[in-house]
Amino acid sequence: MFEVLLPWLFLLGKILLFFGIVFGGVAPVMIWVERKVSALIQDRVGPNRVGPFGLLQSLADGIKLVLKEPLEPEGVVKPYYYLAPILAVIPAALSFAIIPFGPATTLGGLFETPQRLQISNLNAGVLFLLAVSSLSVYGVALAGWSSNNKFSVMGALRASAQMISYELAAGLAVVTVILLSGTVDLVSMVEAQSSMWNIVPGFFAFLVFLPAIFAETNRLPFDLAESEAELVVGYHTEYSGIKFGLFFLAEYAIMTSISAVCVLMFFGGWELWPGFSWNDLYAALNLGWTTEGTTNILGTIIPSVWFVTKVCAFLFLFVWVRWTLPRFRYDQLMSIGWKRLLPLAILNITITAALMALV
Amino acid sequence: MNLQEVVFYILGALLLITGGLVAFRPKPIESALWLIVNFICTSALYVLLGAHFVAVIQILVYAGAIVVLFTFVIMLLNLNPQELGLTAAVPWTSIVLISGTIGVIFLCLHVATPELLKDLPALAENAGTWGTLESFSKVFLVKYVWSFEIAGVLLLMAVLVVGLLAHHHPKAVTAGKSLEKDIS
Amino acid sequence: MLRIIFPFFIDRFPGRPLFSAVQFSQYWGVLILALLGVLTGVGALLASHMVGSRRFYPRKTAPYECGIPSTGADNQRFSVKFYLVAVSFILFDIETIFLVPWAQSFKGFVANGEGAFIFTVGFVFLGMLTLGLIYEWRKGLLDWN
Amino acid sequence: MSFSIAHILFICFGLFVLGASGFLIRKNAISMLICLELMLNAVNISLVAFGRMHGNESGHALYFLVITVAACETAIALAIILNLFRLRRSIRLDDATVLKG
Repeated sequence: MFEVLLPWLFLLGKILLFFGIVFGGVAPVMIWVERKVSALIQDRVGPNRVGPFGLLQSLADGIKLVLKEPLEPEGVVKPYYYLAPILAVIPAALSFAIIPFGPATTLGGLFETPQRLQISNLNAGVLFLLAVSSLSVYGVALAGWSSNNKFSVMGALRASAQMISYELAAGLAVVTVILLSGTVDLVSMVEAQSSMWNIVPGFFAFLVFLPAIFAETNRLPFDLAESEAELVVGYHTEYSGIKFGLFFLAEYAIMTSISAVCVLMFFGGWELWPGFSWNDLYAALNLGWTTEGTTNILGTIIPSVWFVTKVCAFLFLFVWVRWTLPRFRYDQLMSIGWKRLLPLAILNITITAALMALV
Repeated sequence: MNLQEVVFYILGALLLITGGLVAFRPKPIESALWLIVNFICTSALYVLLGAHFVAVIQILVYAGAIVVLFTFVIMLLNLNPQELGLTAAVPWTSIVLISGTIGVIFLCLHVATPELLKDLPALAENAGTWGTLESFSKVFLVKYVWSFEIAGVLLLMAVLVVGLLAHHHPKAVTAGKSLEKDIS
Repeated sequence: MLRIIFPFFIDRFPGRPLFSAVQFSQYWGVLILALLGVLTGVGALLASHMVGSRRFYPRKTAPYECGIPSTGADNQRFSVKFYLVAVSFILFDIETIFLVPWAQSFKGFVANGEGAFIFTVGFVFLGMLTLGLIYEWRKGLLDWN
Repeated sequence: MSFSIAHILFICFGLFVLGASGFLIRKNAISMLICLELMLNAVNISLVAFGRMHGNESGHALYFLVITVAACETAIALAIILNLFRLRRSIRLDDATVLKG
């Protein structure tokens, strides 16, 4: 009986861990970090009233958003107006399905064979994330279209045009990584990086990928869709209360999953250091642990924490860039996407393939 | 009746229902949104068939790209109901077509060899690579390498034609008054 | 009974690694995540509708334009540029997808000593992609002025 | 696996007929194109199912060609529709009976 239920419990545990941490932990903490860091950069104090260091500020904000009146502006196209925030959350939730957050583990000998710390091991691997993120265009487009506000429509058109343009560059960068590691599976990609992280041979792919993910998450310097000065706030102008909160939540969740994928593709995932794996370290320290965690489950947990640390560093980069760089103009944004990143990505694939075929 | 069968029948019903909604909802935007649901159901059917790679491509290309283009055009034109051209009051054509075809299908099933009604072969345990990216790319780039290149030619032609069509009326690049000008 | 409800898991258990090969059971995670996403969205909207106060009046529900009364018609039509971006996206997106099987099998072909063949195949395809991009560039379809 | 190729073909027929009848009764060009996508999708399902029946990858290769054709066709057709709209201020195909640019 227990043997039958074990895989299910494992699956549900992974899902709850991921969903709880990201939707209940990362998003609120990130909002707090964002405000604190912005205060630091602009030499202000930032939130400091609710809880120690204002840590409970996001909780207070969340309660406030739920308690706000569910305003329904006149002239909105009703079903689509309510559908849009839900359509924004679903891709954000789905994007965690393929992200592994640690090495394969037996959970302290609970399983006979090592199990992946990944919700779904799909054959299409990282392509699933591309597919899901391409679906997030609909939330944005429908929000603007159904809002009965010309600035919203403008913002939605801009946002979706920007998202699809940069998705292309991101896709080509991913193709380069697939070329380098010969697989689309994220766990195998991490294993392929044990001797050298992909950031070295795939440096230009990373150069393409980084602006692309900033643009895809609609963050500054690419937040043309919400530029307050010209478009009020863009596609979610008419959304208030928790409806706006859902868009916000989705943005942070997608940011987290994309940062995780970036770490997995370019920075060796949970690998300790290029050429020096966790198992080497455990052997050097004579602990008798392995990353499979058969003898001691800490052997699995420590690499996972290391992976989470890398992701957090990435998230900090997101915040740092947001409060440092100015916004692009829209024509600049489009020409960066189509005239700089896309040719660079194509050239990069050709040169990488040529080098791989020759050497 | 096992779980696979149950899922199959549910998916089949969903596919046909959403297909009907796509075909007969009056507004194009509704058709487009139901088309997304239809494609997601199709993708689930591919998963059930074991075509794991194609299932994701279905979402990536159809739901994530082609229907986006439809939504864009619908949003761009922002048609009012008079311009939509709704369906006729009683769609006699489609009633005749649908009932006729269903009759023909049942006739075919009646005279079909039992070969057709045999269960699909199970994906063998060791050779269970059908439908995965790895086995597909091996065949695709050796046996079907010309179709790979021809697809490239096709896409290039499409780019050229779209470029020509877009510049057919240089003066009327914007349909209606452009808001972009008012803002920037 | 359990065999009927959970057939995907039971026929793989035990002995074989549960989550190593591509299996149907993997899609349960996707399904559950999608349901959780729907639940979050619908639940949040419902909660707000039950808890929140409602005092609407016409001024409050009017479309927001920086506080001034809204001007101009709502159903504007927009620049065709957006359409051109979407079209270019579709065409190049499909080229990207065609490149995935190529990139995935590249290492295998090189190991077989067929590196020149697989590179040429990809190079011709990428060349056509680049030709399309150059054409759009020269035609000015990528300019936003 | 306990469904046959006939089961899947039935769904394909159904989808194709729905698409075809939608295509025939619709008056506006965008809806007609959407129905066309439905028909192409029905064909795609049958291609993949036949590939499964024979256990080879030819179905997938054809599927890839079909999605290429579908994307190109959509792109070009929508460009034509936009041009039609600029000329006639309508996307009803009844208004486009004169073959003259």
